[in-house]
Amino acid sequence: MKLTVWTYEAPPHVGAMRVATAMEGVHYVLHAPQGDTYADLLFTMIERRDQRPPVTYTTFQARDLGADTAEIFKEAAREAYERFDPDLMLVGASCTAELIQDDPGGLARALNLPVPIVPLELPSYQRKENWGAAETFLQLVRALARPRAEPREEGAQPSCNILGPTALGFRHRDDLEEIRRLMARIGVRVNAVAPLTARAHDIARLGEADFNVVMYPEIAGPVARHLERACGQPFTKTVPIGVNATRAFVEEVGALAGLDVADVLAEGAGRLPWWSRSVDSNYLTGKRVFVFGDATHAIAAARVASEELGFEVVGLGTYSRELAREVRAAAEGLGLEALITDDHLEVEDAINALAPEMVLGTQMERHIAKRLGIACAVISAPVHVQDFPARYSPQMGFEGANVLFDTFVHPLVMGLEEHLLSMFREDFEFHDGAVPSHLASEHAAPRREAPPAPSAEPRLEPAAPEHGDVAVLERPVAEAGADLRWTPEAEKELLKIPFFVRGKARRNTERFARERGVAPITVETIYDAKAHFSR
Amino acid sequence: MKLTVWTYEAPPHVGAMRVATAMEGVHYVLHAPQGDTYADLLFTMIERRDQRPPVTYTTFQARDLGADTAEIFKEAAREAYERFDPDLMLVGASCTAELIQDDPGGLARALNLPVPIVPLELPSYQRKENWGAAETFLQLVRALARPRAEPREEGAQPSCNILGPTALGFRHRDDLEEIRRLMARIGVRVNAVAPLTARAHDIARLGEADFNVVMYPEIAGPVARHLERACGQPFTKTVPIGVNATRAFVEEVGALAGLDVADVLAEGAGRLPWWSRSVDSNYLTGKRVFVFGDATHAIAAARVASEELGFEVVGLGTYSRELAREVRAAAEGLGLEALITDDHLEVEDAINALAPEMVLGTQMERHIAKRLGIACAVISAPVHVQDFPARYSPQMGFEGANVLFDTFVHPLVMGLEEHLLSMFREDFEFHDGAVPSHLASEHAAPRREAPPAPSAEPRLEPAAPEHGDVAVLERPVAEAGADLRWTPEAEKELLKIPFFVRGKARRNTERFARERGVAPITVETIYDAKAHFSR
Amino acid sequence: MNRHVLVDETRRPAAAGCADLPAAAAPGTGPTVRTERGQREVFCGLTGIIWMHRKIQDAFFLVVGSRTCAHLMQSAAGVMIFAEPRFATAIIDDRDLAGIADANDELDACVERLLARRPDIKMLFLVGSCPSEVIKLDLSRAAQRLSARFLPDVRVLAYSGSGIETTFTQGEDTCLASLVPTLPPAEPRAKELLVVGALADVVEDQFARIFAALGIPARFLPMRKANDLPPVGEGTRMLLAQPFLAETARALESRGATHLPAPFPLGVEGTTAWLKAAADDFGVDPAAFERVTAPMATRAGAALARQRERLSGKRVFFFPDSQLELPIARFLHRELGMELVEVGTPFLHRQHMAAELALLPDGLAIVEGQNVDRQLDRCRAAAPDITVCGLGLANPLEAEGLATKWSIELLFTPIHGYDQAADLSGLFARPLVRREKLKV
Amino acid sequence: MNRHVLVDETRRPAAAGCADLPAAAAPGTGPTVRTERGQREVFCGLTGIIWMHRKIQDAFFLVVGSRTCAHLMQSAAGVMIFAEPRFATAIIDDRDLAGIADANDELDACVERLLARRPDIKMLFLVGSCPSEVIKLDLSRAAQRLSARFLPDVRVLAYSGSGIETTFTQGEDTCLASLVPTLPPAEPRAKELLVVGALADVVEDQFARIFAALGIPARFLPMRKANDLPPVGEGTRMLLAQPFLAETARALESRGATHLPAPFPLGVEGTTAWLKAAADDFGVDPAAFERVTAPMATRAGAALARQRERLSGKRVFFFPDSQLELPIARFLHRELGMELVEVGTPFLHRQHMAAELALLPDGLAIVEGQNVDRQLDRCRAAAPDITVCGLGLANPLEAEGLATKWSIELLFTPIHGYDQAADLSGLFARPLVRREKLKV
Repeated sequence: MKLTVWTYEAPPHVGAMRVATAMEGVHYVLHAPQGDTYADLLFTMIERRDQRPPVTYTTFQARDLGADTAEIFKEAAREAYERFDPDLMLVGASCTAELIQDDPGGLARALNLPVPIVPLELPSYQRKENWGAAETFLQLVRALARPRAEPREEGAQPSCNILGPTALGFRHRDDLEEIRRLMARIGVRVNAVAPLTARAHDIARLGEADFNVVMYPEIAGPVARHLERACGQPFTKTVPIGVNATRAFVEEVGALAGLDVADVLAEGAGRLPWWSRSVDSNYLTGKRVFVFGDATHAIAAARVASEELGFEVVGLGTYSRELAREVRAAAEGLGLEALITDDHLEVEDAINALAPEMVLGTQMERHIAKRLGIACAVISAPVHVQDFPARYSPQMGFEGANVLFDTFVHPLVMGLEEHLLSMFREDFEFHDGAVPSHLASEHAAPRREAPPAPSAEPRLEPAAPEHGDVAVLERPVAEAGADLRWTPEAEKELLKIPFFVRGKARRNTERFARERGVAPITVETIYDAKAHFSR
Repeated sequence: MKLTVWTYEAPPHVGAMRVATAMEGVHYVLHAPQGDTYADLLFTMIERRDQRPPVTYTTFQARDLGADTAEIFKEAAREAYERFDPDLMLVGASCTAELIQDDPGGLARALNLPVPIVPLELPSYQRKENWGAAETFLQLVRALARPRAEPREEGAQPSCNILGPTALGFRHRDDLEEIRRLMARIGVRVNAVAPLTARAHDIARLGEADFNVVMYPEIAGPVARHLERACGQPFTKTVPIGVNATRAFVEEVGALAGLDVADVLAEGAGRLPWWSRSVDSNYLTGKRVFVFGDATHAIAAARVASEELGFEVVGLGTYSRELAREVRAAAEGLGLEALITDDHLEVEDAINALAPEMVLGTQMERHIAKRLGIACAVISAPVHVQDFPARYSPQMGFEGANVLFDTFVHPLVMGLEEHLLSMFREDFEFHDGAVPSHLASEHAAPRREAPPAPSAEPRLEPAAPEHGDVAVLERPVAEAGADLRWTPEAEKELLKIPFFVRGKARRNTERFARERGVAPITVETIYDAKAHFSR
Repeated sequence: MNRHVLVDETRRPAAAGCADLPAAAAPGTGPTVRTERGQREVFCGLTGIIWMHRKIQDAFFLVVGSRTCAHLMQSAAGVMIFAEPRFATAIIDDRDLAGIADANDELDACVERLLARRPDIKMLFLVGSCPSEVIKLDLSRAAQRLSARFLPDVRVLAYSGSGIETTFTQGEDTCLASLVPTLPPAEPRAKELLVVGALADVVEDQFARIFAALGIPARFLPMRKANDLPPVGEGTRMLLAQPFLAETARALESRGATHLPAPFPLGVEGTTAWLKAAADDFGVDPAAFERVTAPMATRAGAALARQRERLSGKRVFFFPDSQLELPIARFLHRELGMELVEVGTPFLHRQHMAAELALLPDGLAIVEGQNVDRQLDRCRAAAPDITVCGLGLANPLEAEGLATKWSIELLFTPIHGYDQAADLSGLFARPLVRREKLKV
Repeated sequence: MNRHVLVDETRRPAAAGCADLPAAAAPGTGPTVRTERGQREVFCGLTGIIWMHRKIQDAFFLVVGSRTCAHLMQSAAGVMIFAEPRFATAIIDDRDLAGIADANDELDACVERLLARRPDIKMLFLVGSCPSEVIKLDLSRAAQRLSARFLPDVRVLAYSGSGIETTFTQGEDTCLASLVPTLPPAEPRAKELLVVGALADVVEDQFARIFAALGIPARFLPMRKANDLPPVGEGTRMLLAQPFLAETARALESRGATHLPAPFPLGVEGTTAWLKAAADDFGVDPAAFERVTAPMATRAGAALARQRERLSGKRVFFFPDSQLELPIARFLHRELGMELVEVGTPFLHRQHMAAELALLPDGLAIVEGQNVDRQLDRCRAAAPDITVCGLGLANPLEAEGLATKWSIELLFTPIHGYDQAADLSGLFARPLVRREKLKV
């Protein structure tokens, strides 16, 4: 049993729904108690789909448990077939139904319906959403896809399948468009896209392509490996998020397709390179960022942050245990140890301890960052309804890189603004709660920050007593350097440091003091530490 | 003499620079004192251009005033010609040089340079930036453009010029791309684009197109009218910002080009319509918005806000005096009187008085909104460096409408969130300073709001004394209902209303009390007013 | 009172076509109630935590369930706006199921970790779920065990919010019912009104002012603070503010409380009748009652009159959801002149609903339970002006051209009492206004 | 002291090619100073308001000028981050020029409106601009007139920030000079140190601590509050914190103050020499001086040592801008081992710069004034590792492949004193680090 405030992933049957809902002509009959229908709103509200997901739930109740739940399932499956007339049916159980062991697969087969039935075994108490999506996709492909009957024609245009986009995927709609544009530009024909927009017969003819493009390894990795074995199709290993990854992806596709991509690469790489090299981006250099998300987006964001925006990645982690190895390798490349966890509280502890200047994470990290007063940009599911925007917002390709630049920079205080805040720390307009000037929202929260330990009482600190229009409360956090005492003068000096680097300054000072056994921390300790950590 | 905190527009010679910088092969010699070179950074920093603007400044100093400033101008013009080898030269004076009356046009002509010289008379003490750009563009066109020599070939593809985009324009780069795509889709050939990317010889052949597309009437209006007279070219009157305006624009272009656009219109209108009709947008209905900007963007934003997002536009204004008539007409259509002013302080007063829930304005209104704790989105120049994004961000066309939807909705508290805030007003997490949950920036300011008058002393109001982690100060604003007293109970009741509608509630209550001579305002007055204004 | 006709129905094959539509009833016979079975597109009782965890500010709700439960909670209602929610899930994993770990020890460890992190918690609810019910985890015993350990700092209670036992708002019912045994005994002769059911803070304050003006001593359940428990006893008069509190009412009655039958305080008429039920029982002088309530009723009526112009004659269709359907339908019909096409309700408590049923029109089609696909067929066929439904159905129906009102807003908006009557009608007017306004 | 060679030069035709490059000088001859004329790509003195209006927190700066002035102010340095700036422009319009309106009456009206809106203002500077100078508007008289009217609440002063008279940082000089007559007279025998020049708050605090530790009574000009004017008199010892304060120094000297010649407190060496100048004058025991400053100097030196590895041998080119070029060049060369290609300065105050010139290498090419196009030619030809320039030039040079450091950052960053020496070198290291880091 595990205490969970927020969960990064839904249960695995929601992964199956993401595949079923992405496709056309597929219906999913889910053995599930009343209430599990909530999952429909993920698609109709959060993703704003204009149709119900193609899912029938048995919605059994307590009184049915004594009776025949298996019969309820069969009736639901039969009615669903009659009403929705699908090309293919998926059948399975949610967590509660898994416990009552009714065998949906067997029951459905016993109905002798004239369409393929793909039974799904998704262990709810072990696995999660992305695994459920990958497994569903894999079972569909195993059931339907076959190697191409005739060898590739001499001189035919090279072709690929695009694998991975699903319903409810973070920016899948626009990533797919960006990949389609890239393929058209390179000159590769798209044989099929799956799961998004695919019908059963599209899955059946996946084997006809020359190779596969894997957009999201979490979802399409197992299918791509299966197709490599079963149909001899190689697949792309690069996820084209960021300028460099996109360039590498173009080269990889060129190699797989046997096409010259020099002209595609020569056309340029979007605006990120110049926006990042422009002198107003100088202040981004070395900003300490913490990255967390699914494996694909976390690895990509860390690379873009480090290589393409010049940030310093101080933490990298994922909740995608299935791809832990890849994230560990990426972290190692940055001199870090990856944080592999699906425990939101552990992520919070890590962010607290590292005191980064920015967090690139999921909706959950947005909460943590908000509470800690740290800038944050969302780079991965799970996300808010607002992260399904109307406008074209890919993460992949060169336009995706443009989007990433803006997304990463937007929450930060701008360069000259940083300077003015540093220079005139005492100005009453520059109190700790001041919002970056380019951000004006309906309302805004005062930033709270852990003060130097251990003044046990919350202090009401008027940022500008002589003008008195703002009061910021700093409250103690037990974890932070509870063993270290600061003199009042040192505390005061720390407050002269602008908030966006104060966390780092405090952290460095305490680390310096701890390593040298300095106590209490004085003004001079702050400057000793500053000189020590100066690079 | 006029007290000015911020100015909406630069002086007119900066408008001329926007035209010169947009073009290629043009050089501008500007008679101006030392310091006026600051204008270069508008282009190299704010717009991130990778080249210096093609401008030579004389940068005379006090000691030169006694000597021969005219000679300095001639030397500068001669050197500029030799160094930059332009196809055409613009010459003129900035505000200070205008006072010393050296006649740059005459001086430049006297140099007998082998390229066209276009002298600019831009009265700095009467006119402003957009007028300067329009006048410069007009003088260029007058000097160079001629009607086409031969009549249009029978059966030739219809063609147009795209007029208006300049350097430093708000989203001009991407609007142009969107217009190009629309023209390609409709089947109209683009004869020339100007000023952006044009050379002198492109201006010379403007007369060869069948009609003109006016992107920004502030800049291209005079040129389009001149070309209509001089070259017999009709021009578009619709600015395609928003779904409906884009559809109307497509129809207008179809009519001008003699092409059937039914299939273009049938293809759809982007995502705005569904995003706006999706039930999670229901809460947008009737939100009170104040719109201010240049005429083109203010008119468009008001129409989109009202027709396409379902907001209630409570104020509409512009600083573009040249197009005051158009803005007045648009305001009248919404039952409003337009605010025509270039005085930032007047705009601030209007926003204060109307207490809107959102402001759609310029960077200046962002400041006002920030100070008042009102949501704000930027829809018009003048803008911040951050409003020159890397990603594709048009305002025009169907993708522009998608962008507008996201832009207008982003600063608002979301629908269900609104409800939770209303229901659990006393919850300590829902203090007045709470930021919309989807926004996490590097820091955030406590919202300040004018309390019911006239408690003269600033009050420190702990939003949740029992948790005590936030304190919000409300300070009195002299203007707001200074004649009305609220009972302490009524003040307390008002605070139970969530902040995002509290301004409206206070305004309605005070208006109700004033009209009926109710004093003091009690709890029942609040509910009487609520019932009275209920719709 | 029992004018309504009961029609029971067991599961039937699909394709019943328009035979599904209830037949028109003869005048004077009251509404027709029909039971339907099939897929129920409703929330489970866990959803009640969304408002309950904010209402009792120092309580915490720990769901003992699966990842599905945790995901439902965070996805259902935009609750991810809370940076520090006061609910969490103890997620059962395969170790618990395989018996490798003792589920009770595991639960105790979760509670320990939680209480260590959140020392501000004064009351902890262990909330049962479908999986915990199916594996027969005894949360009541666990609550007793943990209470013994953590009292007096934290009281631990247990209730079920499982989908197999509770529908949506019933989670509030089971939660409040679990509170009843902990209420202190009232003075035997102390006659006091107990208003039962979670209300928006601002509404609760309004009612408190009205009862004070009427001279009626009143308390509210749930209370805002865990330790501010209202007493209960023979003198307690129970006025239900919400229609879904069957178990809570039963538990309070077993503690000696007397139920005051009344319509629910939705709309002007309902609010007056509801207040009147209390006033009459407490012997308030009718003139005094009139003096206190008439100005408010008049004011609210005036506000409604303008809305009536917009809504009168419009046809409304209710999918079953919150058990608020009947009182709201009554309000829409009687005070705004709307036409009721079909009123679904997940469950019909005939005793608590008696006063409402008496006010509903003859022949009204009330459907208890649900077969969502067939109900959708009926809804499409009827093409109502506005359809009240859950979040899963709203956008698809909008895309088909039907205006909808999501039922969850009825729980998240202050709608009770006089001064909210216009707000309640506004919820129904807004989607129609929006459709008129939008030119895209 | 006067080791440097002066080369004067009048305007010459372009296309001078490499003849522009100063010839290498013989050893021991000191830097070569050459004057250049042509387009000056520099800010005017109004720009100083950007930092001055934040330094004196209850002062307000009212530029009397054109829309160009107003636009410069809001565009130049990201000042639009201020929701409530403490500067504004009284924009002259054609009515003022045509004599339809009396400019003095108009100005008085602007000031009235301003002071009514901002009752917190204690000190108001009327700031002259190019147009106000050309039309010969007498702001000093206006200031006297308005002071007479608004004192004791508001003191009104006037100075010029016009481009025809002042370059960039000279606006601070003229501003401070206008303050000097208002300073109270010091006790005749009171010997006190006056540190002149706006410093970042944190740096000012550091210096205040050091002077306190040395036992030197010290005050700072500008003061943070308008009414906290430091006294001046015969006992005043003036230590310049900034190199661009010619007029202010002259004005203070006319009030009796004595200038303490010293290098400027940039870098460890400069800071020590600067402090030493004061310590020696105040008779501080050398051992005591050592005790106070040595630990800080050592600490700062250690921080610099690491930066030296990165910067040593790198070639730097200065466009003229802030008059900080010489002291910073001296620091980069002597403490970080950087090579100086060309050091431009808008103006060279030979007396105040004497100590700096003495520390600069023989044959260094110092260029006073500017012809920006020719300087760009030289810069491109020299291809330095880093170029210090204004905002108008930085991105174009970056696009050509040259790393740049925008000079305005040198004004907006705490760079003075020991503990900021590494920050100062960091400003030069960062663009190089960035180029190494970026893989796009």
